[in-house]
Parts: sequence; C-alpha cells; structure tokens
Amino acid sequence: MSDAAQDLYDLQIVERARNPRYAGDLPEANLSGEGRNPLCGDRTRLDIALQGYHISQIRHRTRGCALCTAAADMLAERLSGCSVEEAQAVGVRFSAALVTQDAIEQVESPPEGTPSLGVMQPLTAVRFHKARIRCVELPWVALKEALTHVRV
Amino acid sequence: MSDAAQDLYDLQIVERARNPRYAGDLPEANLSGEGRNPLCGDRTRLDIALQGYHISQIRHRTRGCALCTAAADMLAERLSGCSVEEAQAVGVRFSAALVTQDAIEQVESPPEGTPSLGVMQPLTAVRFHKARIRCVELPWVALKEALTHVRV
Amino acid sequence: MNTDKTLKTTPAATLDVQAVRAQFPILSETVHGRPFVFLDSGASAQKPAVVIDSMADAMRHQYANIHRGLYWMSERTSDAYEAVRGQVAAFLNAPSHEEIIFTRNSTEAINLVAHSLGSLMKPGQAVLISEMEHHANLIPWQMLRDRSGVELRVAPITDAGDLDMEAYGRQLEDGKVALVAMTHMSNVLGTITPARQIADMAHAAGALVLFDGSQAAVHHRTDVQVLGADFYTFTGHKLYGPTGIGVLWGRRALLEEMPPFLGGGDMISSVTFEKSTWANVPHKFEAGTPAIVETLGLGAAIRWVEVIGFDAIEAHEQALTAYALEKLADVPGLQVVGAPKQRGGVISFTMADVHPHDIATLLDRNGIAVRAGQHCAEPLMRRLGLHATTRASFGVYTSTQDIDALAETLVRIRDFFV
Amino acid sequence: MNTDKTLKTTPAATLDVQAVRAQFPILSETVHGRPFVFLDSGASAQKPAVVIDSMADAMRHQYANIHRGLYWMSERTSDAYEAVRGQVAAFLNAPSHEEIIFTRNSTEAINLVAHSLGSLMKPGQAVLISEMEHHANLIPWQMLRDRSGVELRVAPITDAGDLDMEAYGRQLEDGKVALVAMTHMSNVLGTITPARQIADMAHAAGALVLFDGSQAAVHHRTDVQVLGADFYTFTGHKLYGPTGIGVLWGRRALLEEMPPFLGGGDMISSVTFEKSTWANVPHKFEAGTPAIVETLGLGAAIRWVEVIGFDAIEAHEQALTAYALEKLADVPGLQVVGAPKQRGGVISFTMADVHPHDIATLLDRNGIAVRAGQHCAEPLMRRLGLHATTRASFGVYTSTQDIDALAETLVRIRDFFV
Ligand SMILES: Cc1ncc(COP(=O)(O)O)c(C=O)c1O
Ligand SMILES: Cc1ncc(COP(=O)(O)O)c(C=O)c1O
Repeated sequence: MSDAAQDLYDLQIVERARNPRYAGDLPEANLSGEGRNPLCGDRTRLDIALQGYHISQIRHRTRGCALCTAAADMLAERLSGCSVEEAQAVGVRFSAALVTQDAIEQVESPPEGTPSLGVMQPLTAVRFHKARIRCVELPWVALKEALTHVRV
Repeated sequence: MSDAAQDLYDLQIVERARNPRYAGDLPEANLSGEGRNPLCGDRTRLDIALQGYHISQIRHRTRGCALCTAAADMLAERLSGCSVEEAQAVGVRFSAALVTQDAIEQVESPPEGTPSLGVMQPLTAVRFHKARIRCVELPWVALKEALTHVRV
Repeated sequence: MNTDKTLKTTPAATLDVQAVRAQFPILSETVHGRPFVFLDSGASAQKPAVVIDSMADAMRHQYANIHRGLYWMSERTSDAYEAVRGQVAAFLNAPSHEEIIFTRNSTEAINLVAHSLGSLMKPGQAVLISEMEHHANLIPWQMLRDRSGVELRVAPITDAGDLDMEAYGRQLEDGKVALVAMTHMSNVLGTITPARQIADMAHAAGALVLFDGSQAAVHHRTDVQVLGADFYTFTGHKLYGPTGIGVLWGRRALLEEMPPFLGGGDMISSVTFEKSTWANVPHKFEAGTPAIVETLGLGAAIRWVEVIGFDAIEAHEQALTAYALEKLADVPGLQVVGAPKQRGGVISFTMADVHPHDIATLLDRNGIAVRAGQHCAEPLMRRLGLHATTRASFGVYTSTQDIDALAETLVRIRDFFV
Repeated sequence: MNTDKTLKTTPAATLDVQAVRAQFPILSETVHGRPFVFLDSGASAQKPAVVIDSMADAMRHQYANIHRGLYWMSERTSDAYEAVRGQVAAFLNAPSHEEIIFTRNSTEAINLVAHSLGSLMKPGQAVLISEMEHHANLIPWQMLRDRSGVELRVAPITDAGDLDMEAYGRQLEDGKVALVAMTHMSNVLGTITPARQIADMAHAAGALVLFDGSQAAVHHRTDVQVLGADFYTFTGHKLYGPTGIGVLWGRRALLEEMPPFLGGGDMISSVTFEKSTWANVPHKFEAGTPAIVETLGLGAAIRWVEVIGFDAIEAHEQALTAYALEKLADVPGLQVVGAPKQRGGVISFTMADVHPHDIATLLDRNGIAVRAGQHCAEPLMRRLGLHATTRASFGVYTSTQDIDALAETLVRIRDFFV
C-alpha cells in the first residue's frame, strides 16, 4: 500500500480491526446505544456498565469497516474508567480533531486541560479522508444515544 | 432597413399592412373562423360568403403584426372567387413554401398543376424567419376553422 | 433624431463596461453582419468566460458523481459542490448553507414550495399573489388550488405598475392567507416591489412570504434576512450563470417541516454526532444526481458578480436605465409601459402603429436582440390593456452604445411603417 | 497471482480503446500520484472533449433563451435545442420527437410519471416494481402510494439476480396492476432484464410499462418500439453527457392524457387568473427555462456515441466484463454478487474479511475509483443478505489495464488485511 494509505490504515488500526479487544456482550451493562449509517448499513452497538457517573466497562458489537471497528474498540479502551464528563470531553476533542484538515496543530498540541486522545490518536488521520469520517464517528453516535438519559 | 429586412418587409407587405383592402365586416357572410396566437395575443377573424362551393367574398378583422395583417389581406384577395377545393390547394402550396429554407426552388418552379400563390408570393420570405411563420399562418388557421363543416 | 441634445443623465463611472464586455465572448459575435447588441438579459443573461471555463475545467480535470463516493475525484467534486451551497448562502445572507436547495431553475423552486408546503395547506386557507406575476409564480399556485381547494387571491397593481399596498392589506385582513408569493421585481414593468413592507404585512397577518427573485437577485444585493423573507428563489442563467441550475432558499424550520418533493437517491438521512434533523435538509429536497457541473458554474458566476460588486452593478444599471428612458422618450410614438417608483433594468414599451413582433424582427435584422410578446405574464398584459409589448432588458455588460443603437433603429423602424 | 495464466477471453478488437481514451481529458489526470483508473462509470460517466466543447462553444458563440425569441440568437438556439429532441427520438427509435420530454435526470423523469400518471390512478390499482430497483424507481412510487392509496407491489428476483418471471406473472394475475415500473439494467447486479417479455406480460394483464433505462441506455442500442415500452427514462450524465439533463419518453396518447407536472412559463397555451390551458406535448411537461446548454451537450454526447456505434460499445463492454469476471475470480476471497443471465458492464463483489469501505479507500490511494456501499438500492442489499458491496463499472474507455490494476490491487489489499 502507498504511504498515504499506511497513514490511514495504521498498523494499530488494522490490528485492532482484525483482533478487537473489547468486542462482545456485556451482561452487567445498564446502558446501551446504537449508531447506524443508513448509507452503507454499518452499525455499532455499545453496552456500558455505569457505576454512579463512572464508566466501569464498555463492550461493542460492530458490523462495519476496519476504521469503524477500530474506532469502537479504541473508544471502549479509552473511556473505560472515565467519568461521563471525561468521556464527553474526549468526544469533543475527537470531533475537533476530525473537523478540518488544518486541525493537525490542535491534534498535536491541544489547549491545556483537554483530555488526551490516547489510544485513539491514529484515528485522526481520517481527517484527510472526509468521506470516511462517518465511519469513526459511528461509535460516538452510539455513545451519545447510550448517555441520553444520564444527567451530569 | 437592411436588405434582408427589406426581403421580409417587402414594400407590398408593408403597404398591405398599412392599408388593408379586405379589412372589415361582411354582413352577407355565411361562414367564419378565427385564428389566435396565445403566445402574443394576436388574432384574426375571417368572414366568408360561400355560394355553393365557391367563395364569393372574404373580409378579415385582424389584430396582429404587419405580417399577419398582410397575410390575412392577401389571403382574402387570392381566394376571392376560388372554389373551396382551390382554396385548400393554395393553402397546401403556401404551407409547403414555408416549411423549409430549401423550398426556394419549389416556390419558384412549383410542380405542374399546383395553383400559383399570386399576390401572396412576397409572404414566402418568412421561411427564413422561423419564429414568424405563425404570424402568416394565423389567417389560414381561421380559414380552416371556417371551412370545418364544408364537405367537398 | 436630435443627437445634439444634452442628456440629463449618464451612467456612473464606477464600472468599466468595456472591460466587462471583453469578458463575454459572445458579445464579439456579429448577427446579420452587424455587431451583436444584446438587450434580452431579462430572459437569460450571457456568460462570462470564467463561468464557461469553470464548467469545462471541471469536466476536464475534476469530475465524478458526488456524495457517497469514497474516492478522491468524488470527494473533491462533492466538496466543490457543497462549497457553492455556502457561497449561495453568503450571496443571499441566508443564516445557513443548509437552507440552500439546488433546483433546475426558479420555476422548479416555486413548484417545490407549491407541492411541498402546499401539501400542508388546507381548504379555507389562501395563497396571495399579485397581478404582475410571471407565469412561474402563478401556474403552480393555480395547480395547487385545483388540487387541494386552497383559495388563490390576486393583489392588484396601480396603473403606474406598483403593488397597490392598500388593496394588498385588505386581502390579508381575514387572516386566511397562509402564503404570500410575490415577485421581487417584475420582468415586464421592471418594478422592484417593497419586499420588506410586503413581508411585514404578511407576517402581521400570520402569512408566510415567498419572493420570486428571478429578476431582482441579478440587479441588486439580496439579503433575505433584511427582507424578512421566508422563501426566496432565483435562477442561475439570469445571473450570468449556467442553465439547468436554480436556487430555493427557505427558513430551516419550514424546510424541516415540509415533506420532500421528488423521491430518489441521495435524499436519505445521514448519521452524525448531532443526529439532528438538519441532516435531512437540504438533501431531503435534492433527489437524484444533481446538476453538478452547473452548480460549479453558478459558483463561478456568483464569484464573478461579487468581484464586480453590487454597488457598481446597481449604479451602472440604474444610470443606464435612466439613460434609456430618456433616449426612448425621443422616439416618436413610443410609449413606455408603467412608471413604477423603483425600477430595475427592464423597460417594456409599445409603439403606435407598429406591432412588437415587427419591431423585434426589424431590430434583429440590425443585430439588436429584444423580446416581444407577453413575457410569460398574460394576466398582467390583460390588466394593462395590452396584447404584447417590446421589452429591452439590461445587464452588467450593456453599454450606452447599445441603447443608442436601439433608439436610433426604433426611429428608423417607425419611419419605415408610418 | 498467476499472471502467466492464459485468459479465455479478450476484448473484441472493434474498438480502439486508446483512441477513445485520448478523447477524455480527465483520463490523463493522476490521483495520489498514480494514473487515474476510473471504474465508477455506473454512477456517472466521464465526458469526451466534444461534449465539453459543444457546451462551451454554445455559451461562447450562440446562446440565448429559447422559444418566443424573435431574434437570430434565440431562433438558432431554439432550433439547436429542438434538434436534440429529434436526435433523442432517433436514439430511442421513438415514433415522434414530440414524445421526448427533457428532465433534469432519470429521477425527475420517474417522479414526473409518478405524479402525473399517478394522479390518474385510483385506490384498488397497483404499481409493480422489482426487488432490484434503484431508489429512483422505488421512492417515487412509495410516495404515490402514501399520497393516493395506490398499492405498491414488489416482484422478487432469483438468487442469481434475475427477475423471477413466474412470480412476476402471478403479481399481474388479478388485473389490478396499472403500471409496471422496472429497471432495464440493474446498477448493482448488472442484470439486463427481459424487457420485451416483461412488457408483453404487463400489456396482457392490462398494465402499462415504464423502463428505467438509466444504466441500460448506455450499454446497448435502445428501441422503445421493439421493447414494447410505454415509458422509458435515461439520464445524460451516465451517457457521457452533461449533468442536469435527462429524458422521459412516453407514448403520445398517454402524454396527452396526463396532466402537467410542473407549472410555469413555456408550458401553457393561455393563462387567466381563473384558468389556464396547457401547451401541446412535449412542452406541457417542460416548465420554465430548460437546461438549454446541457441539452446541446446531450446532443453532442449522443452524436459521439453513435459515431462509435453500439455494436462496438457492446462488444467492447461484453468482452471487458467477461475479462473482469475472470480476473476477479483469481482474487482470493472475492465473491461476485449475482450471476444474471445477461449482464452489462457492472460487477458488484464482496471480499471475505475486508469491508467495502476499506477496499474503496485503499483502491483510491492507488488511483483506482470504484463505488462502495448500498448503491441506492437498500432493499436489494437486504434481499441479497448483504450490507454493502464494492462495485466496479465500465465505460467505453475502460481498458484491460484498468481491470488488471483493479485485480492486482485487490490482491494486495487482501494481503494487507488478512
Ligand atoms: C420574474 C420571473 N419569475 C420567474 C422566472 C422563471 O425563471 P426560470 O425560467 O429560469 O425558471 C422568470 C424568468 O423568465 C422571471 O422573470
Ligand atoms: C438504475 C438506475 N436508476 C436510476 C438512477 C438515477 O439516475 P439520476 O441520479 O441521474 O437521476 C440510476 C443512477 O444512479 C440508476 O443506476
């Protein structure tokens, strides 16, 4: 594959998609949400175990492309152990990093106090592939649905 | 005016439009018909006195452009005294002369046996002005309506 | 004709007409051996080279179907297409690019509203138009009336060709009018209607208001928010842009409430973080493959117009119109139709004893293009007691020489007939 | 991959692909530093220089609004516009040019029939489509159903991707079907449907038949009389023509019976506020300023296609499709979707363990443009038990090198993931 493709299909992403670590059911979940992309039929479902305002565990069942699957799995890893507030802050930061091709700076040196993307970092390469942004956003749509009735 | 305009606005046509000879009512008419152009609001009405199958007199009331007025007046002159059959043959010949820009030959040396256009001859210049053909045809639409119920 | 006469007005110097003309390839053409004098911009404007080239360049270098294409050419073309939506929004000062719907022309834009908003109207409600509408803003409402039992009301105009504001107010009084659909500039009389006042009165009576901006959007800056409009339409080909592309702007809340018009591909909702209904608008109203290249051409046209600037365009056209009215006043037997308070670059006239058709043909033989007929406004003609008029309409490239040629030739035509 | 393998098929030599390619400027572009390999003609075809130039030339040298213009530029443009109607009639072997209606695209053409013919249908009647319709030939009928209470029936397809003719026959049995609206070629499976047989069975059951020829008209000669069609639609941008222009053909008697769809200028005979009467067919269905320049571009495209000739086009595409099916069969894990009896130049496939989105993006990084997703045919995807496919579709300029590049890169993509 070409260099630019390598950028997007970072080994970490491809590896995650091939062997997701957080895929499956979560019997003890008390929240769940789904993201669907009607244009391609992709779908990801998040099960979340919430204790008070803390996310103790997340599992996903994803039927989607490598980017979507990796994004769901990375979301699950990054947000496990976070408060709902932190999770939302990571989401805001992630969105900002996807909005524009000029966002590199913001990605690399974010304003103080913003949470790090951590394991999700490689996904931000998708900002150069506008048509694929939906793919990595889908798990976040599911998260939003899951948290709809949680008031912080 | 330029030469080409002179062609279409032949002095005979302009003169006719200015001073039509067959304009007005015909109290003794037993047939009449109207042609309307909804796109410009023009209208011509023909009154015809038919004796047997012979047209004895024609008068027209025309609200239209110079070409339309002249065409109505020349129709009235040309068809006065004709049989219905002859009138229709003149119409066919006239239509043919308007159809195409290549019709000059046909206009100048018509097939044997076809009636002459006579006084209507200058109107055939309109074949080079496609958008104006409706104008000279309008009286013929009126004639067709007038003769609808005459069976030859 | 007295050419020595000192004219009271001359066009403003803010616009270099010769430089503008040089950008329109077609203006170098000859017609019947004469230089082409084009005075039919109100029917459709000519196109500057940048518009023509933008379309050709897209097809030569960057073209593919848009949306859902995951490859470079499609993404680039989608971006360019959607960027024009933003441009149009800025052009109209619309609150959001998502309120811009691309249609074929103004006619389709009005039909879209008549079908979609119309399907929400009930017998007992009314649509109010004016006596000076183009058929495009009349027939769709007649068809709605005949389909749904909604009443169609017609606000009269004054003899000068202005909307009769008192009568308009009375038509609104019973509160039945759900929508006022009115021209922002008459294509026959040139009348620029007092849109803000029309909108305020409509809103006070509980009605929405749509402006047919087909003519108006070309001649001056449009600000849908200042106008207080709920819907606004215009058409690309009159704005120096391509054929096959028009615009409907509508307030988001209304567009969201309205059902779609045409069904097909590309009108399905999409998933985003917001999951909000905006995802449905404007795509809900754009079924099938749009006029992609024409949209890019419209973008080029708007860019071009904005570089010249509406201050210069309006000053030029106002001065030119004043010049033309003066020149035409010198033509014996010529009668200008209407004397509206505010007039854009459109003048209709009649000439005693010479029919508009004859005028148009004879002008054409001299290379001068004008329109003659009823101008798709038959009821207005009836109201004016006319069967047809000749119309000269001006664009940013129209010069005083064009007007001079028109006036001089009209004098000769008149001499020829009388 | 074994490149030594002797291929059983090679494209016919009747078409000089390199000479054809040289006429498409965009095919010389590079994408991500690679030569542009365009395999998405099914979504929209690229344009030959003659089409691009015909449009630019019109706008440079001969443009004005059409109809009712009494001047040279308008008359010439009107003549050119109307001449394309004649060309399209000949292209489809329609009995008369007056049966050709210009629309924006195929989607609008189908919506026109759904609205106009649809308004004559009554509850108790049914419209019958198939499981493999593009949304453009599905949503308009759903909307009609919801508007009017007409039933919507769906004829099933076989697992191979052909219309199930027995089931189709059963759907017609009760005589309630007023209209069969069916694709002439599937944009997903490539299936060419047995149009004549479909039409004969529909007619025997008292139903009319509309064919969505959006894909079919590009790949082989269309003769609406031989097909026995009542309506036929196609779309310019897939036929190497401009965007913004499509065609509806309908039998004159039907078009005459149908009420107009959009209202506005140019479709009327006379207008009063109380009542309007309609122009004759086809003008009744063409409201407002049409896509004039795009119509001329469509004329150029049809002329270009006819010079190449459908014998050569069909032979080329058939050979190329056979070549591609063979090449793709060698890609490990690749599964072609459907095996219809007759197939045009469209191949959808899936690849075990690799999602179509990933395939499309990785192909694009190598300069290769294909489509991935549901192809505006969601119900068909469901029927096939698939969520999305990757689709390669071919045009007259597609070469065996394009196919080779596709197959080789697919092998590398697969290696990358598995
Ligand atoms: C005032 C007005 N409204 C509507 C239209 C219709 O525009 P289009 O034919 O581009 O839809 C025109 C142009 O003819 C017009 O002048
Ligand atoms: C089978 C079929 N029908 C209809 C359409 C719609 O064509 P358009 O978007 O040009 O209206 C397409 C193209 O996407 C198609 O492939």
